[in-house]
Amino acid sequence: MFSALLRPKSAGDLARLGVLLALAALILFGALRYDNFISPFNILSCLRYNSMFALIALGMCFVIITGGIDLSVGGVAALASVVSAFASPYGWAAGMAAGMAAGLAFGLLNGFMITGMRIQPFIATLAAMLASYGLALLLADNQSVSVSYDTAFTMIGQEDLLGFPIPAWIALFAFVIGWVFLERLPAGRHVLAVGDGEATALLMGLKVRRIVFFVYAASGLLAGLAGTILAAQFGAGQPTEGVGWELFAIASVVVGGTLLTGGAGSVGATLAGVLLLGMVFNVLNFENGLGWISLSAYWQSVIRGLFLLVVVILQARISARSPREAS
Amino acid sequence: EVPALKQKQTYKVGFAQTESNNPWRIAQTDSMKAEAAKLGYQLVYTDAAGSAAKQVADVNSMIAQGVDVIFLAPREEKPLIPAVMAAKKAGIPVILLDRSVDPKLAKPGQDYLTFIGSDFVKEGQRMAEWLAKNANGKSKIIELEGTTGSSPANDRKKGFDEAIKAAGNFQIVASQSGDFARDKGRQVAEALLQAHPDADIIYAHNDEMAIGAISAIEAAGKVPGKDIMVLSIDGGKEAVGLVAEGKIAAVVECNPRFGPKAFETMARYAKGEKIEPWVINDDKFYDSTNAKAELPNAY
Amino acid sequence: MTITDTSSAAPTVRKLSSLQLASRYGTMLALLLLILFNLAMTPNFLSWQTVNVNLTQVAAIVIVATGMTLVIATGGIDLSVGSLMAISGAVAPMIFLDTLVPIADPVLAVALAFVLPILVTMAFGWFNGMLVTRYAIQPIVATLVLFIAGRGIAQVITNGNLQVFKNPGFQFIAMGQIAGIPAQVALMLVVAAAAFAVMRYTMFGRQVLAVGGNEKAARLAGIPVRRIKILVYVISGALAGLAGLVVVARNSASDANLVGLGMELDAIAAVAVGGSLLSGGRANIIGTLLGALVIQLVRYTLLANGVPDAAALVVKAGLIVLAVYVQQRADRS
Amino acid sequence: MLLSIQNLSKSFAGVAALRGASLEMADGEIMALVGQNGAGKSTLIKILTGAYRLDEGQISFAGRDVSFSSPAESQKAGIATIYQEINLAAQRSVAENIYLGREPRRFGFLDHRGMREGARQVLQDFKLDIDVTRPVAHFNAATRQMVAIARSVTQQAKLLIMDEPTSSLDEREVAVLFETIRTLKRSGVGVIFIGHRLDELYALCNRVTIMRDGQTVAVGAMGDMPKMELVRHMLGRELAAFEALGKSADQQAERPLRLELQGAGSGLRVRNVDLTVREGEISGLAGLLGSGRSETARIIFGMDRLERGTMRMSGAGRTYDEPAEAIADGIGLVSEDRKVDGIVPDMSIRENMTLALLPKLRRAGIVDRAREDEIVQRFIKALRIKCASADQPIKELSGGNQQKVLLARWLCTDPKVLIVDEPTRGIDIGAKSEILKLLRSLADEGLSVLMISSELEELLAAADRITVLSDGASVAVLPRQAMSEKALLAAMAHQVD
Ligand SMILES: Nc1ncnc2c1ncn2[C@@H]1O[C@H](COP(=O)(O)OP(=O)(O)OP(=O)(O)O)[C@@H](O)[C@H]1O
Ligand SMILES: Nc1ncnc2c1ncn2[C@@H]1O[C@H](COP(=O)(O)OP(=O)(O)OP(=O)(O)O)[C@@H](O)[C@H]1O
Ligand SMILES: [Mg+2]
Ligand SMILES: [Mg+2]
Repeated sequence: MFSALLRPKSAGDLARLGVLLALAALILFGALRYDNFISPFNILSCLRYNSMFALIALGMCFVIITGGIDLSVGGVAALASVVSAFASPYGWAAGMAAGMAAGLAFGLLNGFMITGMRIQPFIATLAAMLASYGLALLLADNQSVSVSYDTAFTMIGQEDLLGFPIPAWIALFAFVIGWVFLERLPAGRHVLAVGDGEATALLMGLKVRRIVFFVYAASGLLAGLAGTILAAQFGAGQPTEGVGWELFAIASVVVGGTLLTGGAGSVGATLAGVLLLGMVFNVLNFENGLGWISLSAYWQSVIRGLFLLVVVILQARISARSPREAS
Repeated sequence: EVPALKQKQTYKVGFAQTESNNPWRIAQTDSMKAEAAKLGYQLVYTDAAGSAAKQVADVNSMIAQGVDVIFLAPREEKPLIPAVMAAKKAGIPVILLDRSVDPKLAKPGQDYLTFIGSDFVKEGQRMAEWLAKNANGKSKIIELEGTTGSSPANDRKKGFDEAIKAAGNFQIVASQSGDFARDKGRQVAEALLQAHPDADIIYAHNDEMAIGAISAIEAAGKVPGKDIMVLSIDGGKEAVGLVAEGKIAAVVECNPRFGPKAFETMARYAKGEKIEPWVINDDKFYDSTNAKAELPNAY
Repeated sequence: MTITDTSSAAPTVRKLSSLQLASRYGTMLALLLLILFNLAMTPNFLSWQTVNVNLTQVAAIVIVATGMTLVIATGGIDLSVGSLMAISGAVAPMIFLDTLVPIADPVLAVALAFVLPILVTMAFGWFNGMLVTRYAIQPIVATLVLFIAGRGIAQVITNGNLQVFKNPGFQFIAMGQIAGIPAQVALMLVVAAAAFAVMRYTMFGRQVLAVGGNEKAARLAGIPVRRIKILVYVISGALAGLAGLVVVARNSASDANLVGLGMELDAIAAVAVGGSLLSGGRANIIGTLLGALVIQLVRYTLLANGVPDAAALVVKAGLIVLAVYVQQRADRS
Repeated sequence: MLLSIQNLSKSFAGVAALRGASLEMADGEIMALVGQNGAGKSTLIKILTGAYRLDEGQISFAGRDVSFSSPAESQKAGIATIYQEINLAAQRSVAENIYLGREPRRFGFLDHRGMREGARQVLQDFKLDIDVTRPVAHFNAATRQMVAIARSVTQQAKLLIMDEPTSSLDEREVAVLFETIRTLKRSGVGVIFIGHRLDELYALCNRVTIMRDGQTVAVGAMGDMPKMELVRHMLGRELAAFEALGKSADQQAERPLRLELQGAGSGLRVRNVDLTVREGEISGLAGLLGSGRSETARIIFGMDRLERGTMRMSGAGRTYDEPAEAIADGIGLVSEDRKVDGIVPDMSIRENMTLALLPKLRRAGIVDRAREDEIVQRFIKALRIKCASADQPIKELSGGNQQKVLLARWLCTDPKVLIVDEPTRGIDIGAKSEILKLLRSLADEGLSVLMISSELEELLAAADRITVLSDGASVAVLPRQAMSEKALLAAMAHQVD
């Protein structure tokens, strides 16, 4: 990734450069303007919280690279948080396995609807979103489900390891695997090629269905992992959480320079995109704390929208200036 | 023990609101802001947009900013525990507003200072008890629930359903979520009235859905208050006015004006007073007997 | 110029029924099955009031989904419709309640309350279109901006407060009747019929499909691609604005927080269930109408049969998948 | 016997594309597969390789009965294929495309370096020296075609299938390709070669299978099959001679100028082009691949901005910002890549054909269907477009028939200037002479045609005058008297050597 950033070759490289610059600028802005902004407490709690979104965005990144979309991640995470909360009395490993299994199950379902029944990803995963929320509410009887505090389950979300939040370690680990997969394994090339055009990939002898199936399964699994962390971090399985996570993840991926049309994308820049968007919330909270202006929640959404606008327009500008592509 | 609070001229206080998508929450926020402004305190206000997880992150950012006190309107009982604990660890007293946290996991006077608010279960109960006395032979109830999974919806349903069962003679023929919203409440009521033409009571978990239900009743060619009795919770001005008009039979108030009581409690604590674990908000009850007189006082 | 006929063999005749018909029947089938199910299972289903309830409730979805169909036909998508509904719903009462500027003539105020909010949402639609065309931002992301900020704008201008009103003139679009048909139903039919005619008979309709089918080829054939794209977003904005007016008029109240919430998903689902490909190049307005009816009837069925909300979500998901699947099978056969 | 296909049938939505076709070949044989547009050649290939499923028939390959259910399977079994529409992953690099699906690995990880080096090596064999780490989308059609060929050749297959591989190559590249194929043949690889340029087939292939209307109508050794007989089998009738095209009357120098470029330039590819097209003539534009012919057409048509120099239409200075403006001025363009910027795949033949005509077909915004149908029927007949009905989606047509629809798209607008970029690419010999004749008759009625072509024979036969481009600049104009293959080649090679 870094060599590409130093010597940008394509529009994507430039967009990735853009997101890193924006992230650096925002952090610098916060550090100069607010006391305690770069305090370890603030940074670590930011990382702890955003690790869930990072996991979801990683799965979304793969899905979007194939030219698809996964709207179900929020619902699946909610479901997984409930399932893992139920399993938490049997230990942290059981909780984690259960949450991830629930996520994987929905990932496989998505994969089946899209490759087997040939339903468009937008609709298939929209349905999966509804169904996963429904199941989460049914299982939890419309309430949050307390996790067990007798086992080490909450450790997954609340403890630190080497001074760094465990959820952030998990997310980091997932991103390293994701990066190796996409950049260093043949299968990663195949995912990219499928996104370039399914018909073409098929004629070139790739097992397109299997690849597409795989990315939705992976996205489900990661959403399950995020849901597990949700339960562990907040001590409860929450059937109503996760609303809008899919849009956050999509926005992070796009801000990271991955095109929704598929065929190109970067794992590292997606992480930067998550941090950038997550940081915006944090900055808004600090801005409110300054007391100059007390931004209502309404202004906050206007500002978030404007911020997204500025970032994507800048990206569009940057890519427009990159070497022209012939076709 | 709950962290201590020094007596100061002015404070920097945090208020972590859960959402601002309904009139009740807006009134609550306004009341908090107005009171802080009156006292000359600096208010750090956050809005979790309906996400318990974000609310925890919001509280963490308040801790990072070093506020003196945190007012927290917890979105949910359990998931906000980590926020309460983090504040305690950082030496910041927390005062809970309008909803509490799981008593098994955090205790007033120990992990947080106190809980100010009313009891959603009790609101449902009060309504059921009133109905048992004033039903006038009506008995078939349509219940319009709040947002599925939210604690006021769960509690108002629980309190009402249990009490009405105890009262006997009543039957809940349908119970569906109207999302605390007027439009959705109306649409659900339209469908349910169509499927259950014999229903003669509608119990809505908030004013908005009750008002939606009234227009559904009228659209179905029936008369609210006569053919169908409408019951609601919240007691905003519009609803109380409708009680006065006779379209709504009764409303349990759930007052959102928390500002004065919240800041007063905080001041008492700073002075060193011992604070009771539950500062109860006394809520009114409106029906045809008092609605006209109370209308000017409704929020 | 003269072109001489040099053909030797007459072209073979195709005996296949048109694809569009097949896909339309798929959705129709789903609708019929639902109706049959209801006749058997739902109490008091067979009545005019049922028809009335369902048609009035589906009106807003159909109006929005019609605009969405056009946007999707160009290969785009419009996530901002729900927020735009909130904006128009917030602006309209401000006009006739004189919160903005006092308008002396009540008739004029009502007229403006119809026109101005829609102009505002059209302007936002234009903004969406500009992002998509000028800045080449992908439609999901471009309209995500207003999805997030649009509702915020509506909340900011009303300060989040509910606006309650009673204004028979304005509320005619939701409460009135035209020849015994509820006004919003009539409005829905007019919008759908107009869109159908546009897509089928006009040059604009053809150009919309060409842009969605192959944008480069469309440009090379002299089609003003940008203008067409901007126009569909403007139309989508206008229809979302109109739907917003219907909703607030029906409720005698405008709540910027809730008007149109989640509408984008309902509208997109209606389009998909109705048989238009989300990848563009196809627009099936009748399908969209039927798709919206399917979604509405599913909702009604679940409500009337007392299915709890949580279970209803699961069932609704299953039915959407089933409907799209049936429809696509029919499409491919 | 390497491959034996018997009695293959296939229909699409009730229309038969193949009706009992067969093909047999042995190891080390180069089999030409020829037939008119829509004869079923590509369909046969797609069934053989598992891209389509067959309705009826038997296929045996390398001594075993097979029925591949996906291209992946046929590749594994040893069949490498280049499909008619170049199929490469556009955003992936050249190297990745060559190795996609069988990447070199080290310890299970991708061997990026090995891939780069390998790709460079392979392409060097094809005399192509390009940056293999750039996405293929950055290269022109010819380069992409060469990459696709390199990919298939390196698969070390037993059978290599090429569906019109030379349609966008120039002669040098064709020569390189043929050399490679002959080498493969010597090592026992069987090759199926589909093409419409008969000279190439005679130069390369040793046997030929001829298809017509979904059936195999003749098989034989290439040497035993005179050209005329081959064409007769293909068409089912005799072909009027190519030379019978005729040229316009000789006083063309006095005809009024229609289109004029002077010192035109845009970007780096077009540096300095002088070009004139007169009323009623066919003006040819020749040059090597990448010499900037298509880019010149893009400028005239308003797709790229004229940054330097001047352009005149009928004497008046013009610059177009959008194709729509050029079209309004009476210019039409049949582009070279019909898949990417020609057809609208899901639309019907009718809708595709009238796309540019819509503004003239409209009354108060409404499309005049009666007139539309009349026009469409006329052109379907005149150009002999093989289709089930005008309402068939264009994507179901064979490549050549799609090309005819696109030609009709412009002819029906009755343009003043028609630019045709590789107008006969992928068009069978029967249709080709028809199209050239058609262009000629249109020119005789006053149409100005600017014809870009890589086929010298065709240019020499049809053009009244040829402008030669080299490296983005016009280097020569050959009037009719000076036209010859030799002169043309000499001019094209100008500045290159
Ligand atoms: N996917 C499809 N759907 C419907 N019809 C098709 C499809 N593919 C091919 N056809 C039809 O099958 C017939 C044979 O087409 P094919 O592409 O095999 O011809 P071809 O011999 O390769 O022609 P060309 O030389 O023009 O490439 C044509 O009539 C075409 O319209
Ligand atoms: N050496 C090269 N490296 C990369 N791209 C090239 C090279 N040469 C040409 N191209 C591509 O070719 C195009 C310019 O050639 P253009 O198509 O205008 O020439 P042409 O003579 O019309 O060739 P063709 O016969 O392919 O139409 C550009 O878009 C450019 O991307
Ligand atoms: Mg072919
Ligand atoms: Mg060219």
